[in-house]
Amino acid sequence: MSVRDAIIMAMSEEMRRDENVFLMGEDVGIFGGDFGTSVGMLEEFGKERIRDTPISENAISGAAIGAAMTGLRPIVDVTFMDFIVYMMDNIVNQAAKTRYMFGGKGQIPVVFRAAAGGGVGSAAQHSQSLEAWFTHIPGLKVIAPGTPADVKGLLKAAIRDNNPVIFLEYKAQYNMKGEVPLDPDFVLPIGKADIKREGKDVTVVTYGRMLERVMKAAEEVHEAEGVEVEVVDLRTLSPLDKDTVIQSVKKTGKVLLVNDAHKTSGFIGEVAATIAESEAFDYLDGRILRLAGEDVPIPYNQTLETAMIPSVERIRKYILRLVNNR
Amino acid sequence: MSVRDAIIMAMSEEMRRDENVFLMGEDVGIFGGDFGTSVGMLEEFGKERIRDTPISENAISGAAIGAAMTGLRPIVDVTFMDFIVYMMDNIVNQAAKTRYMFGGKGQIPVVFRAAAGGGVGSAAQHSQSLEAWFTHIPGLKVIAPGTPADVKGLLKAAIRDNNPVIFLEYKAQYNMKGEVPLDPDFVLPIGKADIKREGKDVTVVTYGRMLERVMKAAEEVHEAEGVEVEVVDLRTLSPLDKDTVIQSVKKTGKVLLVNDAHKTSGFIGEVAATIAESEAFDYLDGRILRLAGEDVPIPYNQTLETAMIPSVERIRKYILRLVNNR
Amino acid sequence: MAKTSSKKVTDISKEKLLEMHRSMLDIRNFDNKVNRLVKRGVVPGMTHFSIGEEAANVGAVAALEIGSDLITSNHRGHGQSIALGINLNEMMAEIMGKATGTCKGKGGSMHIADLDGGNLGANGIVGGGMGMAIGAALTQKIKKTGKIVVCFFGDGAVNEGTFHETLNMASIWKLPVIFYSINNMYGISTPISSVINIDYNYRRAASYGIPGHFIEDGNDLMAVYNKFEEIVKYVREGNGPVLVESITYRYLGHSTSDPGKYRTKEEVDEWKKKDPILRFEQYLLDNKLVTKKDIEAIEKASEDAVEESVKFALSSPEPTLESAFEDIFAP
Amino acid sequence: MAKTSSKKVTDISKEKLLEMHRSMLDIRNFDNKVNRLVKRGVVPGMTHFSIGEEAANVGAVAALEIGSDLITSNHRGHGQSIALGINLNEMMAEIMGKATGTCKGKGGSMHIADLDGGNLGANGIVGGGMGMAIGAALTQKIKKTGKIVVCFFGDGAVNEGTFHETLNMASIWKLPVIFYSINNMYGISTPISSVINIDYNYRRAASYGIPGHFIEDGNDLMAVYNKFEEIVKYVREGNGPVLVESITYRYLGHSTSDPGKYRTKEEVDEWKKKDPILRFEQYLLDNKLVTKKDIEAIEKASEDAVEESVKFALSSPEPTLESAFEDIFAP
Ligand SMILES: Cc1ncc(C[n+]2csc(CCOP(=O)(O)OP(=O)(O)O)c2C)c(N)n1
Ligand SMILES: Cc1ncc(C[n+]2csc(CCOP(=O)(O)OP(=O)(O)O)c2C)c(N)n1
Ligand SMILES: [Mg+2]
Ligand SMILES: [Mg+2]
Repeated sequence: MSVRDAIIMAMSEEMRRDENVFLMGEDVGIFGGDFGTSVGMLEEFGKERIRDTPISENAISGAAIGAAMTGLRPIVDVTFMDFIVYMMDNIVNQAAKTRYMFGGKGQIPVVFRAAAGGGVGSAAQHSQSLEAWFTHIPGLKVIAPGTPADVKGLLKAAIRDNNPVIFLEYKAQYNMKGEVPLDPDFVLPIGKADIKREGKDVTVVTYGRMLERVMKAAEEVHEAEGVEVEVVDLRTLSPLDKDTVIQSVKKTGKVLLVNDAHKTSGFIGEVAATIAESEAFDYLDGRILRLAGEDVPIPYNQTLETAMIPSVERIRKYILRLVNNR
Repeated sequence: MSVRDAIIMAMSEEMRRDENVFLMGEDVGIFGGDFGTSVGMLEEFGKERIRDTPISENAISGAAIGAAMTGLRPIVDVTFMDFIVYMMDNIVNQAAKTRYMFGGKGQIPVVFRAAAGGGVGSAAQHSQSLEAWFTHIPGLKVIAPGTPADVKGLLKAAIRDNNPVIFLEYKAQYNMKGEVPLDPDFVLPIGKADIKREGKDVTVVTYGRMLERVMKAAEEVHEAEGVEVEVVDLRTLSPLDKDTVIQSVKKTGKVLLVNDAHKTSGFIGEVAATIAESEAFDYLDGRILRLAGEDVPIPYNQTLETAMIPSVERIRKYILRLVNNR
Repeated sequence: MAKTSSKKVTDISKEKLLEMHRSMLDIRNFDNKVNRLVKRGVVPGMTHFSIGEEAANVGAVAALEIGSDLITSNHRGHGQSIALGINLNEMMAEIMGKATGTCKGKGGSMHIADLDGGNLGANGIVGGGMGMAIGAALTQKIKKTGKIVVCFFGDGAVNEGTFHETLNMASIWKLPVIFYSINNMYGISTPISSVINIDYNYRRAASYGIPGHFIEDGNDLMAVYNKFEEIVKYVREGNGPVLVESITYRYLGHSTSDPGKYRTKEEVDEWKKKDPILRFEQYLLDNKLVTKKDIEAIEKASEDAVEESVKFALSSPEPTLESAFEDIFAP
Repeated sequence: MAKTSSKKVTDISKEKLLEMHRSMLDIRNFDNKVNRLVKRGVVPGMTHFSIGEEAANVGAVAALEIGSDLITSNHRGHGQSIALGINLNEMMAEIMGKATGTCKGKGGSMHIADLDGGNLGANGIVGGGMGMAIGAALTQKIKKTGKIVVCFFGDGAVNEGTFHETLNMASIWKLPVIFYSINNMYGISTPISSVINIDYNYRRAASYGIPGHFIEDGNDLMAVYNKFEEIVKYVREGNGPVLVESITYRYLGHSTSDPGKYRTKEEVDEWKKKDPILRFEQYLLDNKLVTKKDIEAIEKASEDAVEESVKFALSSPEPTLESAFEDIFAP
C-alpha cells in the first residue's frame, strides 16, 4: 500500500470510529487534496466532514483549534508545509499554550498534516521541512514517520491524541509502497523510536523522508563491507525518545544523524546535543556526524535540488568515514 | 547608557546618515515604542520616517520588504517577538528567499527588531525567544547582542547590511546600563563572536540576555574558587562564528552552553552539534553541557517564571560541575 | 449627563437590571482595585483595564444565555469575564499569580478563562481569539447545540488579517457567531481614525454579506443590551454571523504603564461625563426601580466582594515549582 | 462570438494594438509550448498556465509605463511577465532550469522576475506578493518617482488575511497601487462563489474607502485596457489605491496535474467561445487595422519567437553545482 493510501485509510478508519473527527483544508473535497490524500473521502463522508475551505490558512487553523477546544477532533490538511507560516499564531501561541495558560483546563485535539520536503521540482517556497520550529515549542507533538505502516499507525495515534500534533508527510514519498496492517485497531505509540535495523558497528539516527535512504545505505555498506549499521528511526520528534537513541549510541560508540531539513538548527542538531550531554557521550569513539539538507533555499533545477539533500551515496560515505574513524 | 538609549542612538545616527533608513511599526511615533525604543525620534524625523502603522503585522512586514526591494532601508519594530508569528511568510518565504530565487537579483535590506524573552511577568504569549526558528532559514541573519555597546554597534551594522536581519532585544534588559561609544562610525562586524572574558579552565558559550548572568557567574566562580572561565559571546547567531567557539573549546576542553530560549531545539543545541562534529570534539574532556530555558510555556507567576530561565546560581553550579568533572 | 435609552424597559425584570448594574460595579471596583495593587507592586505583569467600558461589556453579555453560550475575549478581558459571572476570588488570585487562581497562577490577567462558564479565554495576541471563536461556532452548528458564540475584540484588531479570514469563513458557513468590536477609539496610542480609511469598521460587514450593527453610544447600557438582544435572536435562529461595533472609552492608560501623551485630559474628562455606571444608576432611579439606599447597598456589596477577593488572593498559596511543569499536555 | 468593446479605438496607435495582439499570442504560444514540454517531461515542477487569460493580463499591463511602472505577480505569472516584455529565451530557459534562465535556473515558473523590467516577481505563496506591492508603492510615494505598482492576484487570494491588511494599509497611506484580481472563477478546484458570501470581491473596496472596479468581460482586451487606462491615471495622480476585478477563465487545469473533476467540459467549451485572442483578431480585422495576412505574419513571428526560446533553452547549459551555493546573501 502507498503512503497516500495509508493516510486515507487512517483518516477514514478514525472518522468511522468517531463522529467528531473530520478533515478540513483547501481542496480536500472533490479535488481529493493537493496530493490526493483524500481521494474518495468526500463520497463516503460528505461535505460537512470533508470540508473544503477558502484559501485562509489563518482561519483554517484557528477554526480547527476552536472546534477542537469545544469537542470536535479536526484534521487539517495544510498541504505544502511552507504554507504553515500563515498558521503560526494559531499553532504556536494558541494551540500549544492554551491548556497550560488556563492551568490545565481544556484540550485541543487537532492534527496538522503537512507535506514537507522537496523532490518534486517546486523550488524554494514549496520544499521546506520545518519540523524543528515546532519541536522548539512546548505543548506540541511532532511526528515524522518514514514507512507506510508507520504513517498509518502514527496518524491514527495523532488523531486519537488529545493534543495538537504536527504530522509530517513527504511529498516525494506519497507513492512509496510498503506493507500496512489492515487492522483498524493498529495504532502505534507516539514518542517511541523504532530500531529499523539492528547493528553493532554504528548508529544512524534519522526520521521521515531520509529513513528510506538510510536503510538503503545501511544495506549497501553491509553487503559491500560487512558493516552492521543500527538504524534508529525516531518517528516521533517531540517528545523525543532519548532512551532508545542513547542506548544505541552506547552500544555502537559511533553515530551519524541524518535529516532532509536544512542543517543549521535542524532537528538532528537537537539529537546531537542530546547525545553530547548524555551518558552516551562517554561511549563515543568519534565525533557525532550530521548529514542534512544544505543551508540554501531549495533551487528549482532538479539536479541542484537533488544535490541539496543527503543521497544514499553520501550517507554511505559518512557511515564508512565513521566506521573507519576518518 | 542604557540598551534603550543605545538603540535610539543607533537608529537615529543611521537615519541621519542615510535618508533611506526609516522606522515603522505599531506605536513607534508619539508613544515612542512599546518599550520606549523610539522616544524622541518622531520629533526629530517626523511622521514619514517614524511611521506608525495599523495593527497589521503581515502588512507591516510585507511593506517593509517591498520598500527594501525598491531602494528604502526599513527598520521594523516588531515589539514582542511573539507577534512575529504573523510575519512568518514575509520573513521566511519572501525576504529570505527572494534574492536566491531570482538568481542573485535584488536585495532586501530590512531589520526586524524583536523584543525577546520573559522577565516582565507577561506570561506565555509575550515571553518567547524564537531566534532558533530564524537561524534555520538560509537567507536571514540573526543577531542577539548582550551589552549596550554591542547593541549599538550591531544594530548599526544590521541597518547597513543589505540583507534581512532579525535583531533580538531583550525586554528585561532595556534598562541595562553600560559604556557605549558615542562615535557615529562605531559599527561592529556581523558574524564575529566576542570573547568577553578569557580563561583556560572552561568555555561558556552564550548570547543575548544570558550574557550578563554568565559574566556574573564567571566572576563568582573565579572569586570563590579561582576557576578561569572563558566566556564566548556569540552576538551573531547566523552566520555563526564557529571558529571562535571551536578554538576556545580546543583550549579549555570543557564547554557549557547557555541560552534563555526553550532547551529543545534551541539555538545552543546547534552550537553543541557544531562542536560535537568539529575537531574540538577531540579535545573535549567532558560532556557538552546545555543550560537553557525549560521546555514549558512561560508561566505568569513571577517566581515560576524566574525559575524557568537559567539563573546565575545554576550557571555557576554547571560550571563547577564541568570543572570538577561530575 | 447623557441619558440611558429607556426603550423596552418593561421587558426586563428588575432583578436582571440590578444584576447588570452590579456587574458593572464589580468591573469598576475590581479594576480600580487591581490598578492600586499594580501601583503598590502587589500585581506583576501587564494588565489592561475595562474601566469606562462597563456598559459595552455587560450589555452584550447580559443578552446571552449565561453559562451556556460561549465567548472569546482579548487582552482587555476583565469586563467580559466578570460580566459572565466568573468567581472573583479566583480571578483576583490569578492576577496575583496564586495557586488558587482561575489558571493556577500560570495565565494572569491576559489569560483569564472560565471554560465551564462559557468563557473560552482572554488572549494576549490581538485577533488571537477570532479563529477560536469561529471554530467554537462550528462545533455548535455541527452539534446543533443552539448555543452561540460572541467574539470580543477592540477597534485596533480590525486591521489584522485574521479579522478578514474569520469573518469570511463564518459568513460562508453561516456560523452562529457575533463579532463584537468594542471601539474605544485607540489601539494603544493609535487613533482608529488614523488606521482605517472609512468612518466605522462595522461597515466592513458588507464585504462578507452579513449584517453590520452600530451602537453609537456604547456607554448606554440599555442601548447595548437592546441591540444585542435583537442580534442574539437573529444569530441563534441560524441566520449566520453578525458584526457589531460599539463606541466607548477607556479611562485609564492602555496598560499599566502608559504616559498617555496621545490624548488630552479634556478628552478623557469629556468621556467621564458619559459614565456608563452613573447613567445607569440614574436610569434605575428615574424609573423608580431602586432607591438611593438600594444603590448604596449594591455598591457596598460589590466593594465587599472585591475586598473579599483581595483577601482570598493574598492569603492564597503561591503555586509550587513543580506545578510549572504540569498541564502542558492533556492526558 | 462576443464582440470586443470598440470604445476609444481611435485613441490607440495601431502599433500599440498590434503589440498587444502579439503579446497575447506570445502568452498563448509560450504556454502551449511549455505544456507540451511538461507532458514530454522536459520541464519539471509545477507550472501554471495563463492560457485563456491573455486579455486580462495584457490589457492591464499595456496601460502602464512599461519599463518604469512596477508589478508583483503570483504563481500564475507567465502572462504578466510576457506582457511586460520579458526576454522569452531567458524565461523559457528558466522554466527548463537552465543557467541562462531569468533566475539562473533557481526559481522556475513560479519565481520568474525581471527587476529591471519592473517585474518584482511571481510568487509561490498565495497572497505572497501583496505586501511587497504596497512596500514598492511606498517607495514610489516617498521618492516621488511618479511610478505606480500593479499587484496581480487571483480570485482565491482574496480570502487571505494579507489581502485585508495590505489594502487597508495602502488605503490609509494613499499608496499608488492597483490591486488587480484576475477572477478565473476557481482557486484550484474551489469555485469562488462557494468561498465568499457576496457576488464579487471588488465590492470589498468599500471596506477601505477606495474605488472598486469591475471588468465583467475580462476576455475583451479593449475593455480591460480602457478600464485600466482610466484607473492608472487616477492612481498616478496620487488619489491612492484601487481594487479591480476582471472575469476570465483558464482553459487548462490549475497546474500541470489536475483531473478537472470540479468543472464540466461544457463550461470550458463555453468559455472558449469567448476566446480573447480570436475576438481581438476579429476586432482588428473589423476595424481594418490589419489584413488577414498581417495577422498571419504576427502569428508566425510569435511562434518563431517561442520556437527560438525553446532552442535557446535546450542548448543552454545546466547551472553548476557551485551556483546552488551562491546568491543567498547580497554583498
Ligand atoms: C498580534 C499582536 N500585535 C500587537 C500586540 C500589542 N498590542 C496589545 S493590545 C494592542 C492594542 C489593541 O487595540 P484594540 O484592539 O483597540 O484594543 P484595546 O486595547 O483598545 O481594548 C496592541 C497593539 C499584540 N498583543 N498582538
Ligand atoms: C498560502 C498558500 N496557500 C495555498 C497555496 C496553494 N495554492 C496554489 S494556487 C492556489 C489557488 C489560487 O487560486 P487563485 O488565487 O484564484 O489563482 P488561480 O490559480 O486561479 O490563478 C492554491 C490554493 C499556496 N500556494 N499558498
Ligand atoms: Mg481600542
Ligand atoms: Mg482563480
